[in-house]
Formats: sequence, C-alpha cells, structure tokens
Amino acid sequence: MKQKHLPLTATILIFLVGYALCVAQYPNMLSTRVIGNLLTDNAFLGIAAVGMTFVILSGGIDLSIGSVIAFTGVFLAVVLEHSSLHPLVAFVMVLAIATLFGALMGAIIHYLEMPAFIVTLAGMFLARGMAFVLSIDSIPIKHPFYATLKGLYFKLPGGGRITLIGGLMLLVFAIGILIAHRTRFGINVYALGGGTATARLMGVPVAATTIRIYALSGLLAGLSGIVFSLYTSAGYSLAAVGVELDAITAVVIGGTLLTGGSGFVAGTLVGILIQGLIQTYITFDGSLSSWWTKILIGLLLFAFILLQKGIIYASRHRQQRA
Amino acid sequence: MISDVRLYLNRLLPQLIALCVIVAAVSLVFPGFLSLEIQNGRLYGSLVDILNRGAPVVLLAIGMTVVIATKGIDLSVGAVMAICGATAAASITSGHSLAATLLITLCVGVLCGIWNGLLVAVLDIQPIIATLVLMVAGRGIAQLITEGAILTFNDPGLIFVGSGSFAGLPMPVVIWLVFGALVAALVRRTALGMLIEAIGINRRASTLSGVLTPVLLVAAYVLSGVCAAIAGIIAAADIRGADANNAGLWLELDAILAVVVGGTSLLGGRFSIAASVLGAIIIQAINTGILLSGFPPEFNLIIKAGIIVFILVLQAPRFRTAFAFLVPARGARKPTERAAK
Amino acid sequence: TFGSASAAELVVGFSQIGSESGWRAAETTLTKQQAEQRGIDLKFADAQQKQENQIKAVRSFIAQGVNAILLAPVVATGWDEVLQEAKDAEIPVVLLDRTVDSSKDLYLTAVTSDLVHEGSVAGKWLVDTTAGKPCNVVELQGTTGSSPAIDRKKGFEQALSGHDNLKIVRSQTGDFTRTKGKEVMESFLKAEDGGKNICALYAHNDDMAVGAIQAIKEAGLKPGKDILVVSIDAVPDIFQAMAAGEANATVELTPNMAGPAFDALAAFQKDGTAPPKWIQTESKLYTQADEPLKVYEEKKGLGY
Amino acid sequence: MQTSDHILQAIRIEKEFPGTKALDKVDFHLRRGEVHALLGENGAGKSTLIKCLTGAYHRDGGTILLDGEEVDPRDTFDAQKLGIGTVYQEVNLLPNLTVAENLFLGRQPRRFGMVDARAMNRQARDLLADYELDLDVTRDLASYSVAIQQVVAIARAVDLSGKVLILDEPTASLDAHEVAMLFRIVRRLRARGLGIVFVTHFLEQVYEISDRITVLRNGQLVGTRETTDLERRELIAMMIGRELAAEIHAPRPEAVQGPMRYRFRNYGSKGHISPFDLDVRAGEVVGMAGLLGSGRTETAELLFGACRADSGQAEIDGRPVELPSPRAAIRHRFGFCPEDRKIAGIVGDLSVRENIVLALQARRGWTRPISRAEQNRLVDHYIRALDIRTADREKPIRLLSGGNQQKVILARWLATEPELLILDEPTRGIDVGAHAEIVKLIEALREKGMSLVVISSEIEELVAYSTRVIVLRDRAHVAELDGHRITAHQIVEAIAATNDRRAS
Ligand SMILES: Nc1ncnc2c1ncn2[C@@H]1O[C@H](COP(=O)(O)OP(=O)(O)OP(=O)(O)O)[C@@H](O)[C@H]1O
Ligand SMILES: Nc1ncnc2c1ncn2[C@@H]1O[C@H](COP(=O)(O)OP(=O)(O)OP(=O)(O)O)[C@@H](O)[C@H]1O
Ligand SMILES: [Mg+2]
Ligand SMILES: [Mg+2]
Repeated sequence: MKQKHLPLTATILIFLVGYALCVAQYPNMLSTRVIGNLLTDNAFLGIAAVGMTFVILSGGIDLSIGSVIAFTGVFLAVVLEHSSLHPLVAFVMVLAIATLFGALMGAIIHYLEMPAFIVTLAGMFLARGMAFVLSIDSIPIKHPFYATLKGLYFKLPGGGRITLIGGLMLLVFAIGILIAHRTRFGINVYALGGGTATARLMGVPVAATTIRIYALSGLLAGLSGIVFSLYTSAGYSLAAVGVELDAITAVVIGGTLLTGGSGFVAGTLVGILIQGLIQTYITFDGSLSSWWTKILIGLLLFAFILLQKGIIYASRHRQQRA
Repeated sequence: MISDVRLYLNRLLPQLIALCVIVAAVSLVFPGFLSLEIQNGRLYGSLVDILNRGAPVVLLAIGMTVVIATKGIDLSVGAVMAICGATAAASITSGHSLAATLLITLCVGVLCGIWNGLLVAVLDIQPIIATLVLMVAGRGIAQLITEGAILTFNDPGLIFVGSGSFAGLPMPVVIWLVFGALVAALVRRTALGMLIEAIGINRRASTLSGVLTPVLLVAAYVLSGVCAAIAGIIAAADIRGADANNAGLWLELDAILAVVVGGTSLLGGRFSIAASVLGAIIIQAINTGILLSGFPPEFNLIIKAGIIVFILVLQAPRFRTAFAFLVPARGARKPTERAAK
Repeated sequence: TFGSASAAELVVGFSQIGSESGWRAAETTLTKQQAEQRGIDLKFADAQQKQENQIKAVRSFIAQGVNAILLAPVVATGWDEVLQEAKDAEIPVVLLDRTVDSSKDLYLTAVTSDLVHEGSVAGKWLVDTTAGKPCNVVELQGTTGSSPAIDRKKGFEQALSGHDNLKIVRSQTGDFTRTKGKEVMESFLKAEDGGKNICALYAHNDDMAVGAIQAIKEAGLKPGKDILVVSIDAVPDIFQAMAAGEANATVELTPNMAGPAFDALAAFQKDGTAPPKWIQTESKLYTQADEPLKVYEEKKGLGY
Repeated sequence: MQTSDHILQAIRIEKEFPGTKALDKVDFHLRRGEVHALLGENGAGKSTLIKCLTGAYHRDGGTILLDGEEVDPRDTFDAQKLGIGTVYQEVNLLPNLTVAENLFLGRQPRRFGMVDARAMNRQARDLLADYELDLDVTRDLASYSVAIQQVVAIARAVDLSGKVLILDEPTASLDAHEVAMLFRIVRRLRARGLGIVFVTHFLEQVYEISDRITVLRNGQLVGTRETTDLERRELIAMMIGRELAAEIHAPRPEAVQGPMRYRFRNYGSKGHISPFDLDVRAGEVVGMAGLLGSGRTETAELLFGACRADSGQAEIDGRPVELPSPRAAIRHRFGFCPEDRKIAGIVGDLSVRENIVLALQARRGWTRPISRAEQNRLVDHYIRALDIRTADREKPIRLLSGGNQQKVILARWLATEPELLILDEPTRGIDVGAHAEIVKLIEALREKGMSLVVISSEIEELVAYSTRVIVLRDRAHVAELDGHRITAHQIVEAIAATNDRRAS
C-alpha cells in the first residue's frame, strides 16, 4: 500500500471498528434510520468541510464558514419573506455573495500577505454581524418550494431515508475528490500546501489559486448554508456557531495535515462520519450529564487521533522491517 | 543601547499608533472617555476599565505568544480558565486557605499545560488538534467541578484578587503588569527567547544544534496553562463565583487575535510579549469603545471586524512597504516590489 | 430498547439545549429527579446550544424507539420535519420551556412560561414602583438574537409604553453572563455620568443582574436604592442579593417544567387524554417583601 | 549589438535589497547554442541575476530581450511560457507531490478537462528514462534522496526550456556519474540551439562544458570571456579580485597521529545502515566516500545521535558512552554540520549572530545567556575568519546567499570548540576561494588535535585532507583506505567494486 494512503486507511478502519463496537452495544444502531440520519444530519457540515479540506490542503484555514452559513440562512429567509423571488433565484444570489466573500478574503490573504487565520476570523465576525443586521429574529421559511425539496428523498427499507441534502453532500464529496486529484487546480492546491515560495518558483499561479481556494470555500459554505436552511426551514443569525471547528476536526481526523500539502477529501467524509458516530453513540447511551458528554467527546477525539497515530506508526515500522 | 531602544519602539510603533487612533476615535464619540479620577483610593475611569477588563486576554495572550512562537497554538486556554476558576472556587468553598487555593489552582494550570505539551512534543500531534481535545473536554471538566451551577464564594482574599486595588490600580492590572514583566524578563534576560524562536522557525535544525526541543515545547504550553490559570482566578474572583459555562468562552480566539495584532507571526519564530499585551489592550479598547458608544448590539461584530481589518491592513507587510515609500526616513525597503508592477 | 430493565418501563428521550446557565442546570436536575420519581428511564442529550445537535438527538431517539420525547427547543423555527418524523413514528413530543412555530398537531403539548409576559411583569413592577416619577432605565439584554432576549425585551417595552416617565436610555447585550453583565454595567455607569442618570436596571436574567450589582457597588453607588434592580429567572443568588437589599425584584421562571410534562404524558399514555396544547407555568414576581432568605434556602439545593 | 545570434540579453539589470546592492547595472548576453557559465564568489549576485531574469524577483531597473524582443516576465509562470526553464539553487521541488506531478505541474496532460494521470505518469517515466532513472513516479518526491530530486528538477527544467535553460548549481549534490549524464543532455540541448546558463563552483566542470564565462563580483559585472581564452588562474583572479595563493590541491602533509579517542563497535541501525566499526584518533580526518544514497549521511547522523543506534557500542577515550540524542553528543563535544542546510541547518528568520551562537548557547543551557558583547565578539571573529559576506550580523540568515549560509553553520559548530566534528558535504555550494579556505581550515583543526569525520562527494577534496577514507556502498561500510592508498583512483575503484571484493 502507498505510504500516503495510510492515514486514510487508518481512519476508515477506525470508523468501521468503532461502528461495530457501537452496534454490539446498541443493535439499533445498525438500522437504516441511523445510517440515513448520519448522512442527513451531517450534510451541511460535510459540504462545508469539503471547502475546508481544500483550504487546509493549501496550508490555510477558514474560520468564517459557520458565520457564512448563518448569514446565508438569514439572507434567504429575509429575501423569501420580503419578496416574491423564487428560492432558486435567491440561492443563486446567495451563492454569488458567499463566493465573492470568499474570493475577497483570498485576495486579502494573498495581496496583503496576511495570515489566513486572522483574515478569516475577521470574516467570521463580519458575516455574523451582517446576519445580525439583517435580522436578529429566527425567521421561518415557509415557501412551498422548500416543502417540495424536503419531500424529495429515497426511502430505505427499515424507515431510513436518503434525503436530498444527504445525497447532495455525497455528490459534493464526489466532485471535491475529482477536483482535488484530477484537475490542475487541485494539484496546485497541494503544491501551495507544499510550500508557497517553491510553488511560486515552479510557476504555480499563486494569486489565482489562493483566491479560488477561498472562493470555493465560500461557495461551499454558501451551499452548506442553503442546505442548513433546508434542514431547519429557517434563517437564524445565531445558527451554526462553531461549525468551523467541527469542520476542521473532521478534516484532521480524516488524515489531512493542518500544515497543508497532504491529505484526502475522501478522508474528510470519514472524519464527518466518525464525529456523527460519536454523537449518535452518546445520544443512544443517554445517561451522560452535560459535562460528561463534553469530556467523553474530548476523550473519544483523543482516542481516535491516538489510534490513527498508532496504526500509521505500526505499519511504517512494518514497512521498514520488510 | 539607544539604537536598541529605538528598534524596540519601532517594533511597537504600529500597535501604539493603532491604540492611539482607537482611543482618539472613542473619545470623539464619548468625551468622558479620557477622564480619570480617584475614587475609594483607586483610579477610576474608562481607561482603567480597559486595562482591568483586558486582564484575562492580556494574560492569555502572554502565554499564547510563547506557544505561537514555537509554531504551535493553544485552543484550550478558555477551557483551562474555566477549569481553574472552578478549581479555585471549589477549593476556597471547601475551606482551604487562600494560599493553598492559589497554589492548587496554579498546579491545575500546570497540569493542563503538561497534558497539551506532551501531546504536541511527545506524541507529535498537531497543536490545533492536540489542544482542541482539552478545549472540548475542559469545559466539561469545569462543569463537573461546579456541577453546572455558578459556584459562588465570599472569601475576601480571593475577591480581592478580582476587585481589590493596589497602589491605586485594580489588582488584575497589577497582576498582569507584574506577570507580563516577569515573563518578558524570563525570556529576554535569559536565552530562552532565542531558543524558543529557533524551535518555532526550524525544529529539526534546533534539535540538531542541541536545543532541548521537547522540554521547551512542553514548557511553552505549561506557561500558557499557568497564564490561563491566573486569568481563570481573576475572572472568577471578579464575579465572586466560578461560571464553568461561560468563563473564558471564545477567549482563545481573542488571545490569538491579540498575538497577531501584536505582530507575531502565526508561523512561529520572532515574538514580542510587549506587542501582544498591546494587542490585547487594543482589542479590549475596541470592546469597551463599542459598549460606551451606545450602538445597538447588532452592530458590535461588524464594528469589531471593521476595526480589526483596518489595524491588520496597517500592519500588512505590503502596506508597510508602501508606507515606507511615503516616509523617506524609513525608506530603506524602497518600492522594490511595486516598481515592476 | 436494549438493556432496559422492564418492558413496561417508559423510556423518554430528553433533548436539552445545553448547560449554559445555572437555571438550565436546575431544569436538567429537576427533570431527572421527576423522571426518577416516576420510574421513567430518561435518555438525556445535551445539544451544546446547537439546534442541529438537537435535531440529531431527536432523530436518534426516534431511531432508538423511545416512548416519548421531551424537547427544550433552542429556537422556535425549523422543527417541522423532525417533529413530523416523530409523529410518523407515533412518538409523542412535549415541548419544554420554549415553544416552536410549527403546526400544533405535531406535538402533544408545550409546557412553558410566556417570555413576553415575564418581561411585562418586570416592566409593570417598575411602572408601579416608580409611580410616575421620571426614571432612566438601562437594560442588559440576553444573547443577541436569542428568543428570551427578544421576547423579554418586547414584554418589558410593552409594559413601559404609555408611561413617559420611564425611558430606556441604554441597552446592550450582556450575553446572559455575570462577567459580561458586570462589564457592560461598568460602561453604562461611565456613560451615564457615573450612574447619576440611571434610576433603574432591567436585566434579562439574574446572572447579569448579579454581575451588574457588583459593578454598581464598585462605582460607589447603592444597588437597590440608588439604582433599582429588576431581573428575571429567580435563581438562588438573586434572593441573597434581595435579602441584602441590593436587588429589588425578580420574576420566577420555574425550572420544574418536566413535572407537568410527565403528568400529561402519563395521562395520554394511559387513556389517550390529550392535554391542552399549552400548559403555561406561572411567572411569579418576587420582591424584597417575600422573605428572600427563605426562598433562597428552598432553592439552593436544586442544582442552580 | 547583433541580436541575431543572441537569444537572451539582459541589459543594465539592477536589484537592491535593504543594505545590499545585489546587482549593479549588470549586462549579460546569452548566445544561441552556447553553454554560458555564470561565476562568482558566494553572494556575488548570481542567483539574484537569475531570479531577475525569470521574474522571481522584480528587478529595480534594466531591460531583458528574448530573441531580440523586449520581455518582462512578471512571474516564473510567465518565464516558463516564454520558454525559459530554470533549476533554482536549493529550491528543490515540492516534496509532497509525486514525481510525475512535480514534472508536469501546471501543464498536465488532460482528457475531458480532467488530468490524465495515466498519461502523465507514462510521460514522466519516458522523460526520466533519458536520465537513466527508473523510478516509481507515483511516489512522493520526498521519498527520494536529494540527488534524485535534483535530477528530477533538472529534467523538469529541461523539458520546460524551449529557448533557454538556466541551471543554478545543479551539480552541487550530484556525483560524477550523474554529472556526466547531465552534461550529455546539456550538450544535446546546445546542439539543438538552446542557450544554457550554468552556475557552479566546480571549475573543472566549467572548463569541461562551457563555451563562455561571465564573472560577477559584489553585484557588478567583471567581464565575459571565451572559456578557451581564459586561464584558470586568471579566472580565479577575476572572481575573487586577487590571486589565490595556492589552489586546493596542496600536497597532503604526513599525518601526525594522536591517541585513539572514539571507538564505535558494531554500530548500526536497522533499515538505515548496517552495523560498522569505526575508530577515530585525535588529529585525524576520516573521509567518507560513496555514491549518492550509499549511507554516508546516515552514518553521520548515527554517530551524532540524530538517529538512534539499535546495535553496538560507542566509546570515548576507552569509556563506554550513550549517544541517544544530539544533545548527548554535543555534551561529549561532538559537532555536526548537516548536509541539507535548508531543512536541518539554518534557522531562517534568526540573524547570523543568533545562528552562530545557537549551539553554544544550547549547550550552556538557557539560564546562562551569553552576553551580547561576548556574542558580538564571537560572531565578528567568525565572520572575519570564514569571510562570511553579510551586510551585518543582524541580517536574517535566510537572506544570505547559499554559500554564506553554509559558512555560518560551520561557524556555529566551531564556536562550540568541538573535539569531534562531523561535516556532511561542508563545501557544497561554496566558491573556490572559500573552498580553499575550508580545506585549509580542516587541515588547521586537525593539526590542533581535533578529530574530524568529513563526508564529501568530491573525491579530490577527500584525498586532499583525509588521513583515512572509509568507502560506503549500499548502506554499508565496505572498504577503508589509509596512508598512501588514499588516491582518487583507489577510492573510485573501491566505490565501483562489486560486493565480492568487500574489504573489512
Ligand atoms: N531576499 C533578499 N533580501 C536581502 N538580501 C538578499 C536577498 N537575496 C539575496 N540577498 C543578498 O544579495 C547578495 C547576492 O546573493 P545571491 O544569492 O545572488 O548570491 P550568489 O552569487 O548566488 O551566491 P552563492 O554562490 O552563495 O549562491 C547577497 O549578499 C545576499 O545576502
Ligand atoms: N535510489 C533510491 N531510491 C530511493 N531512495 C533512495 C535512493 N537512494 C537513496 N535513497 C534514500 O535517500 C537517503 C540517502 O542516503 P544518505 O543520505 O545516507 O546517502 P549519502 O551517501 O549521504 O548520499 P548523499 O550524498 O545524497 O548525502 C537514504 O535514506 C535512502 O533511503
Ligand atoms: Mg546562489
Ligand atoms: Mg549525504
């Protein structure tokens, strides 16, 4: 096996083992409902995490996605409430705004040579601030088109559903994988992660790539916001707080290095599923107090990282012996 | 010597300018901003409030600076604050003396730092993720100690740490001034600062040069833990109770922001404690300014984002090159980059 | 479900918002106590203030096949789909402490207080107390955008409207926390001439009020006298302050929402009696005249 | 000016860095079908000129003509499109991409808009076949040795160069065999009419391959001459601005052998290097010869504790010692100049001063800082002694030219006054003048009684200063030469010998 696929394989392995352990304790966890829920409930996070994967692969970080999700939701809710625009038109508008927002952050990061962490932190404040200004109330979205979209699902035997948004997440992952590994842009992203200076000397269009990376992240955060508004049928300026940390965690659990240049989009999907699994397990258990829930999430996170390290270390060792 | 001082002031110049601009802007909107008076034997006024309210972030920023200099980051400081606040409250309410309480709490901070440091230095886990573990679990631990409630206490000694005053200054200000000076002296009067910078810039080269990399890495996180512990004590003492849910919530972001506003690169290496402290004060000045200005709270975040972007643009290398072009005295760097554009 | 003691036992899932305040901790404690008293197997899920986590938890409860679900919704919107799923799975849902704006047939009943009413009780107290004297009020809002902050502000303003002697001069968010309450109050005091222009403080919860009281004291004023303090929730610490004369009034939000909820569920389970769609809890006003120390003793063991 | 036979002309190029005038109105003319050597001391401005030509730096002034037309490459991507392929000094490729991706970055073959990985890998293999390299091109570049990476970088640049090929010290980490291969390719390109710029510090190579020579000194043009008309002595004088007293190959003085000090028995590490025995006396220089990847660097790292030995013992002066870490080795007064200076040597953002005192300070411990005055004295001493070209001692080391960085690292170890100094390719990227200085320095240190272990790919150099030479092959020590057996011929023989002639 290829050395660089190791973290991914390790992650998949851990997920499967973890799932098996959960099922052994709670057989209900094998139901199609749980599997369907895993996809639907994490759809918005997954979509945003694809964008985050690109950003992290390039050696950057995007803290603004949670706020962009909230802004998107509020924007949609306000527009649909106060005008007779069709939601699809509103979708296009909000995606354009989110993409531009991302591109702007990318441009600032590149041209002003400012750290991504801070630029996107300011972006995080700004996007949520804009959401507050639009409305501090939680506004329901009652457009019939939303109901139509939510009615689109594929029923699995056993009561589970693959919903539109769950499917959309899988589609976004598929496209993300293609972009990352099969386009020049994707390989340029890895190149930036390997070292901006070297990449520049090798002729990688650093400016264009950086701007596109953050634009893509913005676009996907916008799409994630649309999915979130479908998921909750509302726009709320306090929604999706801290989603960026969940996304970063998923990306890293998925085997991508935060220093950039190494990792897989597919790993992020597994990272998302692992996080979902932890949460489902805790709910199934249902006996933990608020604080033990947090402690357990932290410990499980730690255990996953440790296991991953262990597997990688062990098989490196074996390879060297061989 | 004189050139050293000049260099130092030069380094702090953007931060000082930013601070002055903000203070000036706020006092335009709110004229009473600059007034200071003595009340109950201590200085009283908005400027003192800034220094006082800024105490937790200043303290966190001191530790964070050193961690960031090693090319790390510590997301757990907010949670450690909560843990330590809870520890202090629990210890004092269960009858320990003030000294014992402070000692126990600092030890807890040290332990948290050791945990983070070991994950980073020994297990070689990426700092963001390594400290994320404690960030998530830490608040749970704090709640475990307080059982989810606000654990109030009435010990006058502990309360004094939060709202007493010394030499006319509120205790928190005294504490961070002294502690900051201690840490700055520790890293700059010894070789520690240089060794830490070396690790942050090139860990392998430093190890090969005989620098005790793992120990220094752990030490950096321990310092951060201690800073968080002190900040936690101050935060708890301030409200006379440990609020495990909210103490230090999202303060890690403010601390990181302070370090960056202070001009230390997130990529590690060169750092300045004084600049980070200034950065934290700038952030608090923004917060206090917003509160005093009387805008509706919906606008808080937008104003904050706008000011931060403004400060950072001021500091951006590109902008400074352009600036240097305008001011010939510092024009050593000349418009090299722009000429060819 | 797997591993539960007896088939007859009722399994109830409880999706709690989180543990962001002492009040909520008390609600959780009381819910667990009530469940234990009735021999109910309570599955507790903490959503850490996130709606998406609550939706996930409710879905997990459905997948698990619980008998009923208690839900303390973090926001009012966005529950249609998951409530419909619960309905399809024939699991009754009882809303605790806040309502949702979904169709009423998607849930069994809601046990809540009326947030707007709470605000207006506080406002009315202030109107009565000032009795026409001019009074500048400062307001400490809850977390921007949260429904208690919006509704408690609305109710308070409703009660004040038509009483031109009362004016809200400053209103900022204190995020429902003591620290921020204190910090914001400090800046109010500075901004209003050292507090001389302020005659009353209205805080959206007691925690902020407790923080603000300290700020007032540190500024050399007497809370409760120089500045009237009225807040909402009735957590134990505010009664201590009232006993010391530092706070004037609080509006109770009872943490025992689960009791009535379980009663309604039991009745429904037994013979299908549908409870009313809204079981409103009382919003009782406490003042210094109500033996605050006694109330404090009663409340302090409840996990606030 | 006859534009017809000039493919690239740079006229009055200027570039200034804070405190340094790196290029001062430099002219440079490159003909079609010539190999043009660009020479000069460390820090003369060679790399800077190249970066200005390819748009990696924005020049402050001057014109560039390509094929008689004025061009202004704004970035290296532009330059590539114009047909200028470049191997930059020390900038290897991207270690996290595969070999094939590195070769075709930005110009991957595509099918239906998607990168056609299969075609790309095939083309990559074909491309490398020219260089007698049969690699798994789908593996990350990082898994290959520096030398292989260098060849890949050359292959990429050659493939990109439609008109001009620029090589900035491409041979620094190559051995004789690979250099020969590179020259074959360069000659082929020259025959095709390309203009080739070649930067190196190996004068033999200059005379072997180049047609003309341009010399820079302190950012100024000294002159351009036909190689055949320029004598070696005169060339050196042009470069360093004076006559070099004696060239490197001073006759080796008979070794004064001191007492046995370091004894390694059966020392090895699985997967890195097979167990070996090694003895080093005081006042001895043990040279290590071998092909790329033969395990010299690994031997050095093992001796220094940078990687752990899993077999064998080490003794100093007859007492057994443990060397689990560089720190432990340093405590026993070892010093180690690593080969990959960018990754393992320099601490880029720190100043020259801090880089020099780093190891000494680390050994003293953080509680006993070296006073600023003492630091300055020490640093100034070494800046003078090793002739380090830097604007001042507070300049960040990453802004120094490659060769000067190397000298700083050397100074770092000399400052610790080591008793055993391990040097891995100490003369890589160092100019003739400094090269001679370093060889002299090694001699001097040896005479003072220091023990040295020196790794070098330059066999001539090893012959010049070694009292004993160890030959490595396939990560094992296979031969040991001493006394009069140390000749270039014998070393090459030993390297090339097959395993059955294995000596102990
Ligand atoms: N980015 C930079 N900033 C400041 N000074 C620089 C920078 N790059 C190079 N210099 C300085 O410019 C001068 C020329 O450096 P350059 O790298 O061109 O030398 P070189 O001839 O390639 O030397 P070498 O043979 O050692 O590679 C040196 O004095 C160096 O310190
Ligand atoms: N052909 C090859 N294929 C894969 N890896 C190689 C190859 N050659 C060398 N390496 C790797 O590169 C490293 C080079 O080994 P080492 O640096 O010890 O050799 P060296 O003799 O010092 O060569 P150099 O002159 O490059 O320093 C080894 O760890 C080896 O794993
Ligand atoms: Mg050079
Ligand atoms: Mg080597």
